[in-house]
Amino acid sequence: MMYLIPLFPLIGFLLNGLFRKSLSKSLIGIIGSGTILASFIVSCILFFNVKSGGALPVQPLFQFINISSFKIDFAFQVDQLSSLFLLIITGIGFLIHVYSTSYMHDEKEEHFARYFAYLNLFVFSMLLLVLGANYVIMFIGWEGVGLCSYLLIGFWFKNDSYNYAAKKAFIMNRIGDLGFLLGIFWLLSKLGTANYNDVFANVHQLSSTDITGITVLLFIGAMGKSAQIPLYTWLPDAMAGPTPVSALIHAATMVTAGIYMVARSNALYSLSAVAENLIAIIGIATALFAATIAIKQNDIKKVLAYSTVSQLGYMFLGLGVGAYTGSVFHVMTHAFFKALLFLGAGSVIHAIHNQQDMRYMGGLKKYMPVTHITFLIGCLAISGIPPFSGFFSKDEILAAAYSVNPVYWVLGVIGAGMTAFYMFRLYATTFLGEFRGTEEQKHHLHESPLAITIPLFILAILAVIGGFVNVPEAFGGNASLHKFLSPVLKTENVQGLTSSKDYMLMGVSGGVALLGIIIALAKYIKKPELNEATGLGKVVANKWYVDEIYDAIIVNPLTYLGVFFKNVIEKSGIDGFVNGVGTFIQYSSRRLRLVQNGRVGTYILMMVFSLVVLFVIFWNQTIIINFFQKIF
Amino acid sequence: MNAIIFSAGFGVIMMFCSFLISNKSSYRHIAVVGLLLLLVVNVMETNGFDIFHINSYGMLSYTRFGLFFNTIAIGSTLIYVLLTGKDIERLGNYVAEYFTLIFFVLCGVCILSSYNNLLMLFLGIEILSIPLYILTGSDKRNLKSNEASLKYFLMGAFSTGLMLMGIALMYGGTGTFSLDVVRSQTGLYKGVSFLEIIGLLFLMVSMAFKVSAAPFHFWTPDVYDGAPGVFTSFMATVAKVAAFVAFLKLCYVRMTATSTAIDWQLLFAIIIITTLLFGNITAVFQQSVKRMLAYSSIAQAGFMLFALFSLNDFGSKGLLMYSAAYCLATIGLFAVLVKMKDVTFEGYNGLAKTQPVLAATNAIFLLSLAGIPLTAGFLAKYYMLASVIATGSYTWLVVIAVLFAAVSVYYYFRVVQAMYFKTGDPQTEPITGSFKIGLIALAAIIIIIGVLPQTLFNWLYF
Amino acid sequence: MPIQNYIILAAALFCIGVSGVLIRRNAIIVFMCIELMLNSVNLMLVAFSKMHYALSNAQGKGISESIGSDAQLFVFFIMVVAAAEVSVGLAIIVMMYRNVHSTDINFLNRLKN
Amino acid sequence: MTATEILFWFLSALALFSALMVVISKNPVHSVLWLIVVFFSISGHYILLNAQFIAIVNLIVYAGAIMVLFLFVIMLMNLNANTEPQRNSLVRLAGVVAGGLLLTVMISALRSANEITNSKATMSEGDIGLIQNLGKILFTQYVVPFELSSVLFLSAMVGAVVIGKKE
Amino acid sequence: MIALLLILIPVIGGLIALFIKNENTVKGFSLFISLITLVIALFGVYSNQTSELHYNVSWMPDLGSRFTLGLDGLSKILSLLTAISLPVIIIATYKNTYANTGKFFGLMFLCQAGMLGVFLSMDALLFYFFWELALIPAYFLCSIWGGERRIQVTFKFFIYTFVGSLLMLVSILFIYFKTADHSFAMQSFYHANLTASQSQWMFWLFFIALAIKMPIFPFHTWQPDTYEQAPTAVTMLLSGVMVKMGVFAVIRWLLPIFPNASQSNSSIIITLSVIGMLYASLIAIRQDDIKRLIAYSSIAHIGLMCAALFSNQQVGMQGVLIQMFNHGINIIGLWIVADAIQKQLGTKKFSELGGLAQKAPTLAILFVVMCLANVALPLTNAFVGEFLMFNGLFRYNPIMAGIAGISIILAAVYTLNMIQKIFYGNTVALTEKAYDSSFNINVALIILVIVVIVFGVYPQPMLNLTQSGVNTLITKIP
Repeated sequence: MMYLIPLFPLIGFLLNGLFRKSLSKSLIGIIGSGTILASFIVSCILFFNVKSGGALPVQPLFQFINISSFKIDFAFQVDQLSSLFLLIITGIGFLIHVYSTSYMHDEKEEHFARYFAYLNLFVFSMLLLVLGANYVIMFIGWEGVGLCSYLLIGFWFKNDSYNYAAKKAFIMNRIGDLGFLLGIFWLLSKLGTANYNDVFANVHQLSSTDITGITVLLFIGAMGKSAQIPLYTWLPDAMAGPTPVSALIHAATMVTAGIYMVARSNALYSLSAVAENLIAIIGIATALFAATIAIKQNDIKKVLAYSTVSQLGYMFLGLGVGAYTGSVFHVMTHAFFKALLFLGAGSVIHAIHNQQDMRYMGGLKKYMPVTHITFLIGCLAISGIPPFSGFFSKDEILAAAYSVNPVYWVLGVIGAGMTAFYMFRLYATTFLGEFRGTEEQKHHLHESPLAITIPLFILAILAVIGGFVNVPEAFGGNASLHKFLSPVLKTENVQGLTSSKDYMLMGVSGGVALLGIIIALAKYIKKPELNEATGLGKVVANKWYVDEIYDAIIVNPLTYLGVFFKNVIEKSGIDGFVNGVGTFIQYSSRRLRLVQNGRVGTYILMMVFSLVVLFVIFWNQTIIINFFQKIF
Repeated sequence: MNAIIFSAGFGVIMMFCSFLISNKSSYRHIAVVGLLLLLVVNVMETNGFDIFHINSYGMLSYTRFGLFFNTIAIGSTLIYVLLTGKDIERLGNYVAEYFTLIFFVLCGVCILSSYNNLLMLFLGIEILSIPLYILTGSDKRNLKSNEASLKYFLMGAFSTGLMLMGIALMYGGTGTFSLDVVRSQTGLYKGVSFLEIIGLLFLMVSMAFKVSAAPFHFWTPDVYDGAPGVFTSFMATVAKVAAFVAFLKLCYVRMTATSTAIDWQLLFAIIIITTLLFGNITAVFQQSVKRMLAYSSIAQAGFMLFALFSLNDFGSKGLLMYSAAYCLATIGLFAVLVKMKDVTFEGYNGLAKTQPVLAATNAIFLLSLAGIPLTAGFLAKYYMLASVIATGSYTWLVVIAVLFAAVSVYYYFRVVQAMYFKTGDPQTEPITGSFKIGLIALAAIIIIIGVLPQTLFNWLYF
Repeated sequence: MPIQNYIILAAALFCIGVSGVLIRRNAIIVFMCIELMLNSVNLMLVAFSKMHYALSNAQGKGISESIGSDAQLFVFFIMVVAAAEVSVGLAIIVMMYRNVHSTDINFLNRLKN
Repeated sequence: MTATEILFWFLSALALFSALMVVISKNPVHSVLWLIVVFFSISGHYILLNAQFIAIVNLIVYAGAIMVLFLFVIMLMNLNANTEPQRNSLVRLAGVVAGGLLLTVMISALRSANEITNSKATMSEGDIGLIQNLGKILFTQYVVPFELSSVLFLSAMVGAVVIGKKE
Repeated sequence: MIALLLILIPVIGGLIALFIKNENTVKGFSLFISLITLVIALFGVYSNQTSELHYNVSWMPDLGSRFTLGLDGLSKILSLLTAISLPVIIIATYKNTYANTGKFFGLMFLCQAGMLGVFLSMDALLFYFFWELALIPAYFLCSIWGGERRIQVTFKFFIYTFVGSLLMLVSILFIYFKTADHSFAMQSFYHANLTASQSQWMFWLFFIALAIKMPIFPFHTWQPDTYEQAPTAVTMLLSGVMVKMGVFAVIRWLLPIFPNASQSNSSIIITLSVIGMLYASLIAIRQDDIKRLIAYSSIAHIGLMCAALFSNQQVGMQGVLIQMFNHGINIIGLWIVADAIQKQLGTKKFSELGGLAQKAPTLAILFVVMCLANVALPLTNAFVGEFLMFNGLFRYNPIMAGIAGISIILAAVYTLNMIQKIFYGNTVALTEKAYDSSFNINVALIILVIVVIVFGVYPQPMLNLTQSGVNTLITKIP
């Protein structure tokens, strides 16, 4: 049954891809969404199976690579962790598909079908990633989502800057993938297997260097995929794609892959303090860094994008401090509210005809009530306001961080405040105040159709209630997610906090978030930030010039190196040498033939001299041969 | 003995033909018949039928090797006459005399392949050379031909002087001209004779001159270039390989056992390298195909010298192989060359379009000379390289040789390029169908030898 | 007479001949110098023939007819060949003289490089 | 010093001197004449070595026939000292140096040939050089080369005709 | 018998084709012959009977050489590649016209026969013969039907490879004299009796020939020029199959004959290969010419194969074996598109192209799939090979593998650059009137895409095919 889950999207991909010219739009939409729905249903069944009976046995499909030194099956595995992810992926994915049928309706049929084919492929890859029973299958999905993101970001391929963004995404991902790949090689060379079960059962065979090496390399993969410092820059640029795609990338698929992988490998990570610290530091650094950038962005999607980066930083912080469940929990809640936010943003963008700059929005509250409400819920959820879902998941991470190192917690709380601030800056600029767009846009402003609003509704509900699945026991909940995941996330860092301390921490973070909201609302309802930022603000608005720095220290040197190789080394050096041999022979031919000067006297003279020389050589040949033997 | 007497006799017959028969082309036919007869009697002798039973008192000795070489030489001459006979007729009024001289050269060739006495070596070389001096100068009005003939003659006579000095010194050391007389025979001449070694050095130089090994090769390009193309073809092939065979015998008998302390290989290595260097490098820049072929013949000589260097079974077999491959290919190339009105590389431009058969066969000849597999030339080179490697030392020499072989590809393929890849309007003499058939047959022989060398060697060792 | 005297004499004559070939430009003189070389070889051969004759005598093996005389016959053949060569050589020189009215070996210099 | 020795040294000196004169003489006719002197002195050596047949043949063939032919050709072409082209001095020097080097090398190599250090060429004894003895060997053992040299002459004859005849 | 037929049919077909004048007849005939060859190759792949797969007759007893052909796992996969590639090439270039079509296809077949011979021969001298034999038709093909600078460029290619193969000949000869039974047979060669220093020297002589053919970093300069100038059908054959000859020869001959020398020199060679990978990738990034870009990308890929071979790991070898096949398929696909573009629009410069995806969507999609295979994306065939090869390299030296891995990233850079500049963006003047690829090109590409996907998803058959070969090889190597 497991194989059905990825099979449906694959069928959808093939149908939509192969018959893209002959299918009607509605049929395309039905195929696209229906296959995901089918997957979702199967996922639900499996989820309940798992919930009731524990992890399902590994189901091998066929031998993928079977050679004498190792054996890799194309095998699927559904356990607590993956079944949860399956639900998120297929569930949210389905909503996004439905949403897309309306959002992308303006496209030509051919492109419409192509879009859905890509989306299905995306989901398929992500499902492979999650379902795989070993790291290689995970890697296949891993690269697959990279590819799909490339295809979808560059969906409007006429626009070259979109293409650049797509390329950037793919390449950045590839950098991480290299690390991932090397990690797999390390595993394979030490253990001879990449199956999760075998690997986790045999961790004790690995030396600590091995574990550190493997985990760090795998984490590099996660950095790329989940957009952590220093490989995060592709994610904001990925906004070039259609908005539902952004939602898909940011919420359900792709970026959560890194979290999934680390959580999946918790048995390894928990054995390496180095790796854990690295993850925590990178995570919190990313969370803060991205948050600062988000504050000064004017593009609605960019703000959301940086918020994703920031949230992902939180998740990694959680992983780094051993709160695996917390991170997975945050993945889930984040999937709800980030999908909601993106789809909401998409609704807005859709309404004002592809205008993404929020300086030209404002006052949309009255034109788009549903969007407004759901968006607000999303903002509250992400800001960590109780009792919205974000609050519980974020606090679980922060609590764990506190127990490991209070500095993490302090930084995390600051980040939470900033999150609240920029989200409400966004909210205020977009929905409150007066509309600042053109008259024509204003004329066309309207609430989006049902295919858009229904998913928003569903997601809003989820964003509100999603947090309750794992209410900590301190709050009287039963931490059911914890219990559910405990067979998989065995090595979790058990919190040693008293409940009173827990309350205190929650209170502080909630308070800080609230503070951020208030400041933002106070600042931006009346006079939204319309001018270009200056000073430090400009630096932040330009993303700390990180892209420029990358260009300067990595991209440009490499390009120049390429030019240098191409024009200097290749032409004058290697080819020059090869041709030089030819030229030299030609030259020596021109010179040597002058010896043949046509005079008998010279010829005979040379003969006589050579005769004499041969005589001399002949009598002294022992000396000559010895001489040469000494040289060589 | 059959071949020597028949070739001399046919020379005389051709001489008489010159004033008994006035039809020019009948000379050619008589010559062909003569050569066929010569071939037959030689093969008969190879099989043990000696018609004359002349006691040569040890002056000549018949070995399978020598007789087989005779077959190659006579066969090559036959092919040569068949392909280029018509062009000889174009040359002047002395057609019968030219054939006479060619037969006399063959007589010299047969002597050289079976000599067993230094006197016969000397006579053989002279019988070989003197007709060639004349053939070189046969285009009397042409100053190039005059010049070539004078140069060839003067230098040839000079080298004869050197050779005689060598023979005299060898005689001084051993007291005999016979190659076979064992050194320890008289008791007095045990071990190495210094005089003989010096004599051998002189002899080596003069033989190196005859086979155009550097640095005694200087006559070759000028003479081959200046001589009428039809005769260049003959002297660059049959005459030259005959000198090689003679040289090989000399080395085998006299240079193998001169001393343990004295090693001829170093000298040969030096000569080989200089020969390859001069031949290949100088050929690169030539503008005339004819002159390029002259230099290439020097380069090929460099490879043939390997047989003399290594003096083993591979070497002697290889020399036969090489003679066959080299003669056939060069004769074919010259047969086409003398049909060309312009013998520079430009003159060959676009030949593949106007004369596809000529171009294709020419390409095969060139491939063979360059030593590309599945042609006779590859096996020839193969044997030569193998002979050196089999000696176990001087492997570096082989490496140098193959690098030069790659250079040789450069100038051989310039002709291919001109014929196939460039456009032009090549002017040729009228080409007959039989000429084309002859060329195709020649190319086929080269390929058959290359693919199934066993045909050649089964013949040799049946 | 010690054989060395003859060897040195012959070698000296030979080398004078070689020098002459190198020094002179007149084809006929060059050719004459070559004849000089051949003659020095003849002298050497005759001297060697007498030397070997004496040596085999001294060994007391009885006088074989051919010991020594083969060298003298060789000299005879050298003369024969030289005569033939002279006829051809002079014919070539005359032919060239007819064409260019010179016997300078450097006069014709079209074939080079 | 016996008469033979005196004769030997005299003839050697004469031969060397006239050989040098052949090379040095400006006038080709003088060269020819000096060459004849060389041949005569060499013939003298032959007589000293009791090789009468060779001595006579040398006089008849070389001094008599060949040199006359040379003289004839030179006369025919009307060559004299003035028409003799001169090489430049560098080439001459090179020629002399080459000849000298060759001589040095040869002699130094031959001097070390110990197998002949005590050998002598007998001057008057032994009759191997008589026509009778040589003839016997020539027509028995050397009959094959003798016959084959006819081919040489034939080709020389044909050659002379081909080249010399005016068309 | 199958082995003999595999060579014989292209030879005979080629000789016949040489003399057919009518263009359409030639094309049909060629397609027919190439398909027959393919069928025979498939038979060979699925057959297990030694008597069918081997062919052994006396050839040059005097030289110690026999005409020995054999199909084992190693040669099966490569003869399959050779047999597949020709029909695909013929289909893809079916509409191209050549002067003297008959000669063109005849030479193509002779070239194919030569390559098949290289893969099948189990006798060193025979191997050398075929090695050269494959070169000569290629030389003529490139020089007669190539681009503007064809004569010089092809000549350089020819001489360059010829030098290498002559050095190899010296090495082969030397080993021949060191074999116990003075024979050129493969098994005798494997047990040749060489001293350490001898095998060191002979190893390098042998290796240089293969390095030029593959080509490995400093010996590669013939390649981009030749690929650029050769007619595309020939380029496909050259890059798809002929460069595999070098890799193949390393596996078949070099490693088993010189196990110790190859191990002691592996660090040098691997370093060179890795340098070459990065070097070629960086140059590829800066190319403005489709053909040159593909050429440099090929250098990078071959460099990886060479590095994996010398890492002496079973995994790596296995990877190389299947990657030889896969790389052949992929690069032929890329050339087909490059050719289609050049034929249609008359340029191969990126700077003059753009937005072609709007005009030629089918071509774009197929090309993108081929490109993805080129960057070794999972579930394309190249992934499995590269995965195994990098794995082998990693076992040899993790740091080297890491450095070499950078080329994966660079490969993505230049490949995506290429896609973007050709197909994406807005149309330019040149591409305004472009139209989609013709039927035959689509057919050829779809065949390749199917192979790419099938072997990408289910590579196990290929692994099974080659496993035995690798196992026997591994036992040879200490």
